[in-house]
Amino acid sequence: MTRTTRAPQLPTRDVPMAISNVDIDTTALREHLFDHSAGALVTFEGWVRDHNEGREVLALDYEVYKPLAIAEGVRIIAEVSERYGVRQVLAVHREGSLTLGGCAVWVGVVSAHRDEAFKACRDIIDRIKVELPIWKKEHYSDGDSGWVNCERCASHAHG
Amino acid sequence: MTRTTRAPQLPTRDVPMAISNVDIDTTALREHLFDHSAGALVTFEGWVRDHNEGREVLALDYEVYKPLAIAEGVRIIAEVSERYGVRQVLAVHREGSLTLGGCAVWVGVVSAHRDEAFKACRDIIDRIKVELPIWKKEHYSDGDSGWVNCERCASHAHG
Amino acid sequence: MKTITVNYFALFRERAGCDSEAVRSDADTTLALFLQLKDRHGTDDPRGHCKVAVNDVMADWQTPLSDGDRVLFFPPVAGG
Amino acid sequence: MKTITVNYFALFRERAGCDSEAVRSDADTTLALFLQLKDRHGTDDPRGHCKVAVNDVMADWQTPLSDGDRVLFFPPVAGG
Repeated sequence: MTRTTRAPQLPTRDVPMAISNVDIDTTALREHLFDHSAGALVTFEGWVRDHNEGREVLALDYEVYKPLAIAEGVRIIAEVSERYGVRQVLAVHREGSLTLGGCAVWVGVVSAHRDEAFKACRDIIDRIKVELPIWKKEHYSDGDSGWVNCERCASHAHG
Repeated sequence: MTRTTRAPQLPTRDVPMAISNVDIDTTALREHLFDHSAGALVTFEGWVRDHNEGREVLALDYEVYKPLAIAEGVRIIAEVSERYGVRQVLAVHREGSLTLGGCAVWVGVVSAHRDEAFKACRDIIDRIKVELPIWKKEHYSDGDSGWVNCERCASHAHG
Repeated sequence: MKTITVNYFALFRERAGCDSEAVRSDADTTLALFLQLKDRHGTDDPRGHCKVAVNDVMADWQTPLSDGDRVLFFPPVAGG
Repeated sequence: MKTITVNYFALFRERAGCDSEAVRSDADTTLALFLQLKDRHGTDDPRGHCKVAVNDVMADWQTPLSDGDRVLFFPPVAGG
């Protein structure tokens, strides 16, 4: 990279999307959302699962382009928060190596009532998965590995 | 009550609905759902909010008829789990006195993919709120108090 | 005449001044018993917003009563 | 001719063998530059599944290029 970035490891009210290279502290994140005017908290966590598309998965590597992952995450959270009128959102995505059961992504939404918290949380994780510059390499039990969703990138041999 | 009941304070895989008279330990509940074949965790929490229907709320009392609250909760969780094919659900509802910000109810759902976890979590909390024998008395800043949803029970004076 | 144990909850418990009482009644159904006890729980008609259980099983307002039953009258619930 | 800094990510980075390189190019658009560099990232057509950013702002495959731009080629993303 030609630019040095100081990406925060914890999301804040001002910058509610963070990229973390260490385990996500879900207990601390939940406490950061405490709010006496909120009646509902909905959280989503994505975990490293032992299988994907019929193959046995042992571990994952996440590569993240932090400046744009954070900027796009902040934009998504702002858009969804305004749409549903929720009180606050925080989100964290991991980078680096994770093993089975590891928490890859956490999204928490607080609002007055539950309906908007469920809808906003769902929209935010749906968009994080397809809009942020984040790539996932799966390591399989047979020793193989591969970048997820890259089957349409013709191999170099055919280029 | 004419029958003595031993209601568990923590939900289990066999009895996934619990009624607790102490603070809900959301960190421990989350860890009880760890599962290497699950890719998604969705949780809902209901918190004591500082206002309801235009009145300033200071505290709540929950009255619970435990034998049926647990039985109905277990039935709801079984029905919804089967419908969506989720891997596990745990749920806890408080009884007794809560102050502002207190966690009144927690529902956690793990599944292979996020879609069914979101849908199951939403269905379960929707049904817990209307099907379980649980009553909420709100204490207001003006010194008044009242049972929520009981406006249709004609007052004793008119009986 | 049957002997029925009646359990009151929440608002009903506060109005009745007790959480349980034994009553002698000829009521054939949960609804008939509820209406006979109007001065205790203070509600004219439970249908549509109140629930009832008999012997710890959810019932409805047509459920028949037997001697020795335990009937639970639930005012409108409000969990969560 | 323009001098463009190109950043590769994930599969593209592995194929190119580097995460960044300076290239001299007459490409007018991000798409033209991508196609010129096919031997580096190994992909025939990026449209519909790859993304591009210019100077840390999300762009598209018609975005024009200027001398000194930094272009980021993103293979299909997979967050979460």
